[in-house]
Order: sequence, then structure tokens, then C-alpha cells
Amino acid sequence: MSARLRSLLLTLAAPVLAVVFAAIITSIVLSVSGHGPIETLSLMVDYGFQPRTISLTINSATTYFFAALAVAVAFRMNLFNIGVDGQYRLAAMLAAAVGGAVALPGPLHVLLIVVVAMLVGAAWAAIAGILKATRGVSEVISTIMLNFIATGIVAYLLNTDRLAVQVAGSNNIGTKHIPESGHMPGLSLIPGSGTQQVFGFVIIAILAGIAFQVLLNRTRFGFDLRATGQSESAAIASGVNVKRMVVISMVISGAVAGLVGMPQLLGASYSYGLDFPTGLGFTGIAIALLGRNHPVGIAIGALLFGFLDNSSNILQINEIPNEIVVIMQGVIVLSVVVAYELVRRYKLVAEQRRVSRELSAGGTGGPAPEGAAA
Amino acid sequence: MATGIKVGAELEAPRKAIFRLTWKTLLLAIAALVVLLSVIRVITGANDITSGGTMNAAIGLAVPIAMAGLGGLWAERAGVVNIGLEGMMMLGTWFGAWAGVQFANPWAGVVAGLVGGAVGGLLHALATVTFGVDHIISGVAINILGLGVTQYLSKQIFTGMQGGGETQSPPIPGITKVSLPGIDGPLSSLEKQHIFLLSDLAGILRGLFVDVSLLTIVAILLIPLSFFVLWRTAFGLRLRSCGERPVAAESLGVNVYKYKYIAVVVSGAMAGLGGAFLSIVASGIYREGQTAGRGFIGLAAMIFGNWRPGGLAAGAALFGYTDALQLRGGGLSVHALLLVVVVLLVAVTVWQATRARVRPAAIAGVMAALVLVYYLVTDTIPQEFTQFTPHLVTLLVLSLAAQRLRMPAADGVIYRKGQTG
Amino acid sequence: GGGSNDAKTGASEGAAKGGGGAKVGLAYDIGGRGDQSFNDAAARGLDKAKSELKVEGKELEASPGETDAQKEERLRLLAQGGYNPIIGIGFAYSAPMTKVAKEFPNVKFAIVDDAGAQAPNISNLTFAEHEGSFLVGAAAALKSKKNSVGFVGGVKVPLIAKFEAGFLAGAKHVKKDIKTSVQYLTNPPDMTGFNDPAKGQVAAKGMIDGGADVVYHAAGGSGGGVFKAAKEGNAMAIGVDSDQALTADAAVKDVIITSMVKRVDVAVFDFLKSFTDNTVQAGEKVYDLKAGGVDYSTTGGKVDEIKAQLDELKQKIISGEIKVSAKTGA
Amino acid sequence: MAVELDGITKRFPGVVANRDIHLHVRRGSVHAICGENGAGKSTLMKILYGMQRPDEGTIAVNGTKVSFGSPSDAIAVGIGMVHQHFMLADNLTVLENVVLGSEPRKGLSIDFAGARRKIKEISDAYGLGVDPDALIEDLGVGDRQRVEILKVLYRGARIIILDEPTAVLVPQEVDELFDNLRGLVREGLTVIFISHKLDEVLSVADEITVIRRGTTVQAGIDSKTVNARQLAELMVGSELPSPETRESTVTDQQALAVRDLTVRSSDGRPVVDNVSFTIHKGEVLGIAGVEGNGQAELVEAIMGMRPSTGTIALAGTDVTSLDTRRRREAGIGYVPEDRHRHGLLLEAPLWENRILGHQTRRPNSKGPWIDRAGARRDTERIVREYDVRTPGIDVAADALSGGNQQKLIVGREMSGEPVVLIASHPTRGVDVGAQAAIWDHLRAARAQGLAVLLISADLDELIGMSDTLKVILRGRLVADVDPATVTPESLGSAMTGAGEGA
Ligand SMILES: Nc1ncnc2c1ncn2[C@@H]1O[C@H](COP(=O)(O)OP(=O)(O)OP(=O)(O)O)[C@@H](O)[C@H]1O
Ligand SMILES: Nc1ncnc2c1ncn2[C@@H]1O[C@H](COP(=O)(O)OP(=O)(O)OP(=O)(O)O)[C@@H](O)[C@H]1O
Ligand SMILES: [Mg+2]
Ligand SMILES: [Mg+2]
Repeated sequence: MSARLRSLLLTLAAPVLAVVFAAIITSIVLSVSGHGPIETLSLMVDYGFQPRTISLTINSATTYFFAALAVAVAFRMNLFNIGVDGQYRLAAMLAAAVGGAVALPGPLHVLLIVVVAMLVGAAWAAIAGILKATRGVSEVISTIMLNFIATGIVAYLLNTDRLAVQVAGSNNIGTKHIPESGHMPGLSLIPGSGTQQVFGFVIIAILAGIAFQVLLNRTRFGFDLRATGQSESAAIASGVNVKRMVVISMVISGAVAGLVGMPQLLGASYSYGLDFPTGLGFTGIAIALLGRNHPVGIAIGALLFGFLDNSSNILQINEIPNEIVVIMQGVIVLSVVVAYELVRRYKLVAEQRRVSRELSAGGTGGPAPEGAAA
Repeated sequence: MATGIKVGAELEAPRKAIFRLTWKTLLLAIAALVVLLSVIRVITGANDITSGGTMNAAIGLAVPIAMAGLGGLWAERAGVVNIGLEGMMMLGTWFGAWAGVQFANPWAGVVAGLVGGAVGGLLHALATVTFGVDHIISGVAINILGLGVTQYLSKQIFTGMQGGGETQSPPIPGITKVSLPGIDGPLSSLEKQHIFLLSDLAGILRGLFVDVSLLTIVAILLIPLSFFVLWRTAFGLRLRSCGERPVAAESLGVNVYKYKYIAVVVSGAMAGLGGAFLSIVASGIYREGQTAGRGFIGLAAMIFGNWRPGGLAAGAALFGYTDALQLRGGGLSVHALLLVVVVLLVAVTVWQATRARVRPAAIAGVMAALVLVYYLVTDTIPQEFTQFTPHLVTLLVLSLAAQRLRMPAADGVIYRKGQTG
Repeated sequence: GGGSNDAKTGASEGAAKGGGGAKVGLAYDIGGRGDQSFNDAAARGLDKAKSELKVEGKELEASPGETDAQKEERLRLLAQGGYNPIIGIGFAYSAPMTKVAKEFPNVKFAIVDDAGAQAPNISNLTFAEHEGSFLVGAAAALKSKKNSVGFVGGVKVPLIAKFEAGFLAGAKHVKKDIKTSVQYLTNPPDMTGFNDPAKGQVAAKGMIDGGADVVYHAAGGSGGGVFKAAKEGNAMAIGVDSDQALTADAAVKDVIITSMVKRVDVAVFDFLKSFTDNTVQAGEKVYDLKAGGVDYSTTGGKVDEIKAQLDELKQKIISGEIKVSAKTGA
Repeated sequence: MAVELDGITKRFPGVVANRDIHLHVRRGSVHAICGENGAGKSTLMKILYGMQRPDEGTIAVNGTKVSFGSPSDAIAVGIGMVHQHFMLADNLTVLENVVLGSEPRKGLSIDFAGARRKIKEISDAYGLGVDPDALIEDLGVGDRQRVEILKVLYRGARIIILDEPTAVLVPQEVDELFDNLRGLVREGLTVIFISHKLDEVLSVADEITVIRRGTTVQAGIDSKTVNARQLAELMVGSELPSPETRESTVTDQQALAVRDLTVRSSDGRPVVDNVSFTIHKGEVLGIAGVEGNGQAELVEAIMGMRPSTGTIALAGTDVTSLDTRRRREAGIGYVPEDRHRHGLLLEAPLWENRILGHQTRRPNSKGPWIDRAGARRDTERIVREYDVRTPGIDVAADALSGGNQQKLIVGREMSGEPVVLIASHPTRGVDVGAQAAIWDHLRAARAQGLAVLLISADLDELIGMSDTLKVILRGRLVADVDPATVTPESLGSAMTGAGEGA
């Protein structure tokens, strides 16, 4: 179907255009600081396509994917979960503590940790959902505040008097090391990547993406969620209990947020310490928006961000300011959304034009008003 | 879509119950609060809760937040949600520091901070007004950009400077501090006697009128000035109409795009000023990561303040105050604040009970009891907890008052010319 | 970029031989060179080595929120790029270095502030911050006229708690009844406490208003605010890591009575020196008072009158007569 | 001539809204423009008011050629416009809404006192009776309409455009408005008046221009020389449909019984006050009332979208405690007043809109799953049976015209054999053809035993369609009227309370 194809091409045109635009901006910035843009970009690409780096990129992307997915669930119903950050940190910390405290057979141990993380994430997010549903508190504000509060709670619990242990000889402290049975084995997906395995959790990420898509597009619940996102008033009139939906979708979002720390926890660090990665929730927001809240888009966005993050090292080695990576990320997000918007408008006008063309070709000609025949 | 969903807003929009702060109620509330604090101080002996030092620190901490909030106010009154305040603030800290150092004049830094923030605002306006991008998306992108650009510029420019580095600027020349002459001595000796109410007032006055930076005064004046411009002038009316009903404004010949542009650029400039305050006055230096989320807190203060200058000033003050308390020796003062919370919750309980609202009354009552018990069984509050006092207080106050808030009707709605129906 | 080609070749072991002309890889923690603090101290060590030992250097820094894998990759890129020795600044490199050191047994590694990373080719350069802090704690107590001193920590992490512990112990050691106050600016993972002079100033001013007249900070970049508060409150301040009476803003230098110097530069230089001399030793090397890794500074002459007492305490610690605990409350 | 529009053409993507239109308006006259929905009336007026730029054609005002870049240019030459939809900011005061864009100044500030005085003066001179300091959101529709007129007068307009000003007014208010208009004209002002209510047009206009499908059918007809039938034929090219129901199909089986229903606003005021009524199978119960007298709240309470007290029984089963979804499942169909806000997901395709409100039922879902194939098939059926003009069921609802959107909604709500249909303004903003089609469908379903609660501002529709007719005033059902005998005029007076107790 050529119309379909055209629409698809248009949809793809947007991000491509945007990335090109971002490349131009970055080139200007690079030139100003006296670095060759072409060399720099080819350096990044060269490095980015080495097997090790691909593994690393996939690993970063797996984590980002969950963060963005968590944001996207809420965003699909117009809820803005800025609190993914606090949710995953609290969840990972408590899950790590539980995981370190028990000994269970292999898969069960992992399952327990994951379930605890999801529950904690969900519970923390539920606070914002409940406050919104019952007290009308904007989730934007409440989740920002809850991030700070989560920081305090984690800091309180991550203390050698409570859940933490001192890592021998180090200035780091962390939860008790999770025994082997609670590890998620890595995958040797990329040939030639040596010791750098891909997180086993990448499989869960793919499953989560599929589940997300099925949930939203194939279930009644998903329909209600999307309907609420598109028009709250219409959703209410159709019988959706919006307050309940607010709480449920925050809970789902929080549960997914609980997974954010899992690839790292179960695949690399096996303990929640002071060096556990932070700020992933905020990156997740940008990636969700970049990927238009669609799992495939999010996956692409996550890989792109992972790639950019990992190229920071190679840039530094070559004495190129690695801050351009952050600038690039910002420019890409902004230009992608501008491009999407332009394409969206173009498509809307094209569709209206098509509707009226097909209708007039359909032969309702003559002076009779529309619908008079009925 | 940027405004997000408003649960039940359309069906429960409280018409008469909308909260409009008048000067009289404001002054009364402040007076009541001072008395309450004084009583609590006398009971608990936490003398720092009304000391001049606390008040002075509170103002210093509140100003950047208030400026970010004012930035939010300008944008949102014109219908543009600005979550990019943090990024604009970062630009303000950097450019403020750079120009302050470069021209060896802090006021040059103030101007540069304004301009730096305004550039961020301009970008936001371009994305949201001209290209119709979702306001939140654009704001998120600007936050990323603000970080990247300041990091990049620091590396390029500060690294070569004496005392500067990749992550910090050289020291910035300071801005003069002024005091009302002749009051410091008497007030501080009065304050030290810890007399009920009198010492508290002395502390408050001393905090307000002794050792205040000129830029603090400028910043504080911007709040009533914003009120005047937005609520009393033709320009302000037009700007606000763009946030309430842009098609109506357009139909009367108001150039909606222009006003939105101006509003968002001013918004960025305000945030930039907050940033410049932070680097020039509050720190005397630019440090990467210095904004530490204050842009977001400013946004919260604005919502807390019901999209009004007085309200946001109160929000920023509350934030600055609780933050000052916790930073100035935390545990004891914040512990004393618990009693304030108890009193307020009891008041809510009584108020709800008289209106025969059983459930809210019960909830507030139980909460009051719990807080009281916690107060009685502890002597202090762990430092990890005192640090989120301002955030927790904001959350609590919002959950008591959020339903009385009213945002501009077309806030966050993407507007396109000629949509009129 | 030669780097990428080298990187592709995999396990090239680089110049494993010691001697001049060594290519040194330095991996900083967040902030990197120019943070006027910890990372900068390491940079000074490298700079000295560059001029005295004729080594070359390559410096990389961490970005906020990154994972161990990225730190690992940083070390690996350096190793693959032929850099040897490689130094990681900060305990965050502990696990990554353990891993990478195994992959490159012929490369010498060193890590600052961590003794957890153990391998035959890793040298652990750690500091007895509590010992140095003990001395400045004593100095604070001796200098305090109001019998009240304060400590401002940037972020509440165990490393900073060592500074706090030593400081309090030192102060109490010379004046049993001294009043102490402690304030941290933020909690991990919110590391802005090291970068927020505004908060540092408020915290220090609070202590000064509360009666303290000497304030010690271990708050990185927020320390500038502590000095400002001391200046405005006519109080005294104690710097950290480097001799801040030399490095701080000229306007506040005169309030800094002493600094607890932590000679990361010395440790880095020593390590590089041993590398060029081919005498690198794996395992922990504690830079304590005895080794001159920590000390108090005397620039400005503000502690001259108590120098004798301080030096006596110093000797007692070195001799083991006084044991300083690295934990608070001990 | 006050206004001369010649050769105006305006194209929108996919639509030619105006094609070579000619309109000449004499100074000091009331000139009406008639045309069915979408004929291009509003577009033409927006061009005259500077809100749209014509692609071709010329505009002359008082004999001088003009070219408008924005409404300010039109305001500057003395043109004012009252739009089809209110152009008021709810959260601003009357004064602020009125002065916006031409604020009197005193120093830097707005001259509030001066503005207040001037508004009072105009308000008194034309008997508008508006309070400058009231918030718009506290005003009813009639007051809002007067504020709109005040806005125009305040700017000293000599040429006033009124785009369907009567759509939301009751007859008495319409009369008042017309009196005002005549007063204006006597003072030498020119009024351009848009309506498709032909009796109004005939009663107030001096001259009439009819447009159809974007172009002038006949310009400058003397209103004394035509009658409604002729005008209608000019407008649509065929006879006007009538909403009359034929024979009664009312049974004695209760379909919907509402008892003591009370809805309170958030400040505790009853907006629906102790309302009780019963609708039987095969009966259409009409509720007449000036907008804002509790109709919307009543409907929302019955739908379970709004908290209320009292009981609601559906075919003998108590549904009071059920939520909206359960009530819909129990057999309440709902054609909402505002299709864009409550009836459709504008950005979603038609087949998803078919699911909306019927998420839990076949053919849209099986258990927790959405049945895409089933929903699509049934959407095809609705499109066919209800003659929804669309190229396919995958286009977004947004792309359809209003009338076709409405037909889709009616078709959807009639599916699944509802016991009761709540129809709020089912033909508002829909052209005559689609109107007739919707009426036919309602009648057919009524004959099958459907009970209908009909709320409408169109009194002809109410009188023509209802078996029983009640009047709502300030939230209370104040009168029963017999639709067989009542005239729109007497119904109108009952609605305003003039005939209370009737
Ligand atoms: N801004 C616009 N963009 C695209 N199409 C438009 C726009 N404004 C109007 N149209 C289309 O132009 C045509 C004429 O619309 P217009 O609003 O002028 O009709 P009208 O005669 O006022 O109808 P009604 O009686 O419903 O008010 C319609 O098909 C309408 O959909
Ligand atoms: N403001 C607008 N902006 C863009 N497109 C519009 C606008 N108004 C209407 N349209 C488009 O114009 C077309 C006709 O819409 P409209 O509802 O005005 O038609 P209409 O001729 O009045 O039909 P009906 O009589 O069935 O209401 C639709 O494709 C609609 O999407
Ligand atoms: Mg229409
Ligand atoms: Mg119209």
C-alpha cells in the first residue's frame, strides 16, 4: 500500500532529519573548539562498532530502556513520572538488601530480588498516584519531591548500622553481596567482545517491550489507559475510572522503574553501593520522548544514548571535549521532536486532504448537502 | 498534552473555593505563624527557629528558588509550561560567573546571567511556540543542553583562567551587602534574651534588614514588580490572556506569539538571574552542578503559590526557611518544627470536623497524633531525614491544599494561530 | 585518531618497561582536573612527574551517573592504548580496576583511596585522613576561644566520616568538654554537597551563630562557602586536602588557620617514581602521618603558637601512643 | 456601502471554504447571511475581521479598499465581531475581557477606574446590565453573550458582525438581543448577522445573502420579498426536514426511573434539586431549559460521572451504586453534548472510537482483550448503516466533518441494544441532512422500544421529538408541558420562569 509506505517513510524521515541536524550543530561546536567534525564522528563510529563497545552499548541501553519504558507507561496516559529516579534507587537498594540476606536456589533467588524491586518501585510511585487521585497533587511536583525523599531514605538505610556493610578495605559501602544464586548470567551475544558480556536482563527488556505493546494495544486496560491519555473527558464519559487508572498506571510505571537497577545489580555489581549509577530516571525521560513512548522507538533511543555515553572515553583519549556528547543528546532530543511535529502536521493536513478528495471523488456531488440521503 | 491529566478537574472544579490570597489574609497568616513559632520556640528551646541567622540564611536560600519560580510564573501565565528552568538556571550560573570574572564586575555578571537564561528561554519559545513541540519535552531537552553547554564552556574557557578549572570558575567579585543602620546591635541583644515574641521579632527583623546583598533586594523587588506588570498593566493583561484563552486574545488583535515569546524569554531571564545570584552572591564562584535541582524546586514553589507572585514567594520562603533550619544544625530545629506540624494538623482536623467532613478530619487527626508521638519519643531527627524536610513539607502542604489551586486555563496547551472556531 | 586503532588491536600490552618516557594513564573521578580538590591534587602529582621524571600523561575523567562498566572501559582503553602505569583516582575504580588488572598483568595499576582492589599489579594508595584530621581537630580546639568547633562535610559518605571522626577525636583530646557540631550538606547519591558553596556557607554560618569559632570542612568545592561564612562571622576556618591558605580565594585566605593536607600528589608522584625506578610494590601503601601522606599546614603562621603541641600530638600518633579511630563515636 | 467583499476565495487543506463570494452591506442596515453548516459563513466573516487572509478577492470598508493583517487592523477601521463560540477567558473579569487589546492607560498601569466607568456607561445605554468586576466563569450564557457585545461596543465599532449569536439563547433573550440590534442600527451602525434560524433572519434582517458550499447563491435579497421556505430551498436546495414524531409508541414498562436526584456543586449548592421522573420504553422525554440550569449535571449524574444523591433504576434494577461503566453495560447509551470533549478520541481512528464507551462488550472485546477484528467489522457496519461519510475506518476521527462524527457517535450508542439513550443536543452544529438522518434513527429506535432522554436547545427539535416534555429551571423540574400543543414561544417563557407554575 503506497499510502502506508509513504506514511512509514515520513515517520522515519523525522528522526533521520533530526540526527542529521544534530550532527550539523555538533560539527559547528566541534569546529569552534578546533576539532574536525568528520574525524570526530568517524572516530566515534569506529569505536562504537567494535564488539566490546557494542556489548557495552547494549548494556547501557538495557538499563535506559527500562527507565524510558517506565516513563512511557505513565506518559501514555499523560502522567509525568519524574520520579523514576527515586523509584529505581530505592527499589534497587532494598532489593539488593533482600537479595544479600537470603539464600535461595538460582532462578528463585533472582525472581525474589526482581519481585521485591518491582514492589518497592510500585509502592513508591503509588504515593504520587494516590496523592494525585485523592488530593489532586500534581504528579510532576510530588515525584520531584519524592526523589529527594528517596535519597534521604536510601542514605539512612545505606549505613553500616543498618542495611550496609563496609566493603573491605574500601571507602565504599554497600548492601551485602548477593550470592551467586542471585546473579543473572550474562550472554555472549556479540562475537569478539571478549569478557564483556551482554546483560542477561536484555531478554527481560525485550519481553517487557513486547508486554508493554500488548498491554497497551491489545487489552481493554491498555485501551482505557490510552483513551485517558488522549482525552480524559472522553475517557470518563466512556466509563473509565480515571482516578483508579491514575493509581494503577503510576503503580505499573513504578514497577517498571523498579527494574531499572536490575541489569546492573544482577548482572554486574551484585550489591547496591555508593557507586550505583544514578540519574537514570532523567535520562529515561529524554529517551522516552525521543522514542515517542513506543518500545521500538525507545529501544533505538536507548541504543543511541548508550552509544553516545560510551563514546565519551574515546573522545577524551583523543583530546576532544567529551561534553559534546551531552550537547549532542540535548540537540537530538529537541530536533527529533521538532521534526516529529513538522511531520505530524504534514501528515494531518495530507490526511484531511485525502479524506475530502476521496469523498468528493465518491460522488456526493451536486447541490445536496452531506448526509441528506440518509 | 503537556499539562497532563487533571483528575476529575472538569467535574469538580471548585468555583467559589478558589484560593485568592489578599494582603489582609496574608499578613494575618504571617502574624499567626510568628506567634506559633514563638510559642514552639519557648516550649522546645530550639532558639534557632526564629533567629536572625536563620532568617538571613532562609532569604539567601529562597532567592534563587523564588527567581526560578518567577521564571515559571512568567512562562506559565502566558500558557507555556517551563520545566527547563533548571537548564536556564545553569546557563545563568555560568554566564553570570563568566562575565563577573571577565569584566571584574559582579553586575556585569548579573546582566550576563539574565542574558544567558534568556537565551535558554528563547530556545524554549522557539520550540514550543513556533514549532509547537510539547512543552515538557522541550524543557527536558533544554535541561540536558544547559548541562552540556555549561560543561563544554567551562572546559573551553575556565580551564585557562587563574583559579578556574574544568568544573569551576575563578572567584567572582562580590556584590555589596547593606544593612539598615543602627539596628543590628540592639536587635541582636534583644534576640539573645529569648523573650517570647519580642526576641522572635527581633530575629526576623535582623534577618531581613541586616547584611542583605543588593542583588537580594533587586530580586525581592522583582516579585512585586512582576505582580504589577502582570496584573496591572496592559502588557500583563495581554500576556495573561494568552495563558487563559489565547484565541480570545487573538480575536482582539493581540499577537499571541509575540507575548508568548516575550514571556518565555523573560522566564528564562528570571531563571538566569536566579542562577547568577547563586554563583555571584550565594557562592562567589561557579561550580558545576551548583543549581542542584533548584530549578525544579522553583517550579514547585510556583505551583505551591497557586501561580501567583505572593504565593510563590511564600513557597520559596518556606523552602528556604526549612532548608536553612536543616543546614544550620538540623536535628533540633527540625524536631521542634514537628510541633508546628502537629498544631497545623490539629487545626485542619478541627476545621474539617466543623464542616462535618469525617474522613479528612480523621486522617488529619491520626496524622497529628502520629507526629506528636514521634516528637515525644525522639530528641532529634536523623540528619538523613532533616535534609528532605523542605521537600516533605512541600508535599504535605500540597496534599492539604492542592485542590484549591488553579492553573492558567490554557497552560501547556499548544497554540497555533488561526485555530479559532 | 590513533587511539581507536590501537584500541582495536586488543591486548597490546603497551610499554611495560619502566623508565623515563613512560605513558601514564590517569583516570579521574567525576570532576577531573581543575576541581581544586582531590582530582587536582592527583593532577599536581602527575605534573611534577612530567617535569621531573619526563613521563607523558593521558587524563580521562568519569561522567556523572556512569556504571562500573564504563570505568572499566576507561581503564581498558588506556591499557590498550599502551599506557602504563595507570592510576585510578577514587574508590569508585575499585571493582573496575580489579577486573582490568587481571586482563593486563603486565601493566601496573594504582588506585587512590581504596585498599579493596587486590591484584599482583595493583598498588593501593590510601590515606589516614583521620590522623591528619585529628591534628587539625586539636588545633581547632586549641584555637577556639568560645570552646566550640564545627565540622562541615560535603556528602555523607564513609570517606568523609573519617575526616569527621578524626577531627572530633582531636578536638576532644585536647579539650574534653569542647562543644562540637557536625553538619553534612547532602546525602549520597546526591553529590551536589561537594559543589554547593551556598549551602556550605549557610551550614558554617549556622555553626558560627551557634557559638563555634573554628570550622573545619571536608566539603570539596562547597568549602569556599565555609570560608566566606568564617570571614563574615569573624571566625576561623580549616581547609582540607591541599594547603588552602595558598589556593583559596584571596579574600578569605586570612581566616584559614591551617589545612589538613592529604598528599594525593605525593602519593601519585611516589608511585610514578617507583615505576620509573622499577620498584613498584603491589598492595596497600598507607599514607599516614608517619609517611607524610597527611599533615597539617602552617601557611600564614596562625598556628605557630600551638605548633609545639600539635607536633607533640603528631609524634604520639606516629609512635602509636595515640590511636585515632577512623570511625565516629569511637 | 459599509462593506464590500468581492471575489473572496479562501482555501483550506482539502476544502475550499469560500469561492468567489460577493457580499455588499449597506450602511445602517441589518444584513443576514444564511447558509447550512460548513457553507463558509464564519470563514467569510473571519476574513472581514482580519483573522484569516483571503487567497483572492478584495475588501472595501466605507468605500475604501483595505487589507487586514490582524484583527487589530479591522478594529481600527471600526469593525467588531462576536464569534460563534465565546471568546472569553473564564478566569478573568468582565472588565479584563472587555478592555483586552485596547486598554485605557493611566501612567504605566491600566486605567481600571476609567474602564469601569466606560463599561457601566455602555452597559446602561444599551441595557446590557453587566457587572465589570464579575468573573466570567460565574456568568451564564446570556450574560456572556452580552459581554461579547460589550466588547465590540467598547471598541466603538460601527460595523458589527454577529456569528450565530442566538444559538445559545432562549427566545426571550433573542428578542432582547434583537431589540438591542435595532437600537444600534437606529444609531447608524451596521450589523452583519449570521444564522440558520430562518424565522429569526426574516424578523430582524433588512437584506439577506445566502451562501452554499462556499459560494454566493443569492446576494442582497430584500427580506420582505422572501419567506422561510424559499430561503431554505436556497440554502440547501431542498425542503426543510421536520422533527415531528408520528404515532405514539409509549408503553407502560418503565425504562428509567429517577427519584429525588440531587447534585451539589463543590460549594454545596444544589445544581440539580430533587429531580424525579420516569421514562417508559418507547418514550422520548424531552427536557427544556436555558443552558446552565442543571441539564448537563443531570445527565452526568445519570451517567454516573458526577456524585449525586437519590436513586436511579434502569428497567426496574437499581443502578444507583454502579459506576459509569457498569451503567453503560446495564444499557444506558450516551450521546454527549460536546462530542469533541466527551464523545470522541479525535486522534484515534474510527474503529477505536467505536470501542470507546463499549470497551467491555462484544464485539469490541473478549475478556480482557480488545477484539480488533470484531470492532473493525462493526465499525464498517455503522459507517454503512448510518451513512458516515469517510474513506475508511482507519482515518482519525479528527478528519471527519462534525455531522459525520455525530452520526458515528449515534450509530455507536445505538449498538448493543440500549434500554435508554441519553441524547444531549444530538443535532447541535449538524447540517440539515445529517439532522434528518439522526432524527430518523432516533424514531426508528423508539419504535423498537428505546427510551430516550432528550436534551436540546433547539425547541423545534424538542417539541417535535418528545412524547413528554418537562422544563428545568435552576435545577428543578418546574413544569410539564404537552408537546402536542405547546409553541416555542410559550415553552421559552416557561424556561425562563416567566410562566412558572404552568
Ligand atoms: N482553519 C481551518 N482550517 C481548515 N478548514 C477550515 C478552517 N476553518 C474552516 N474550515 C473549513 O471551511 C469550511 C467552512 O467553514 P465555516 O466555519 O466558514 O462554515 P460555517 O458556514 O460558519 O459553518 P457553521 O454553520 O457550522 O458555523 C468548512 O468545511 C470548515 O471545516
Ligand atoms: N479549525 C480547523 N482546523 C483544521 N481543520 C478543520 C478545522 N475546522 C474544520 N476542519 C476540517 O474541515 C473539514 C470539515 O469540517 P466541518 O465540521 O467544519 O465540516 P462541515 O462542512 O461543517 O460538516 P458538518 O456539516 O457535517 O458539520 C474537516 O475535515 C475538518 O477536520
Ligand atoms: Mg461544521
Ligand atoms: Mg460558523
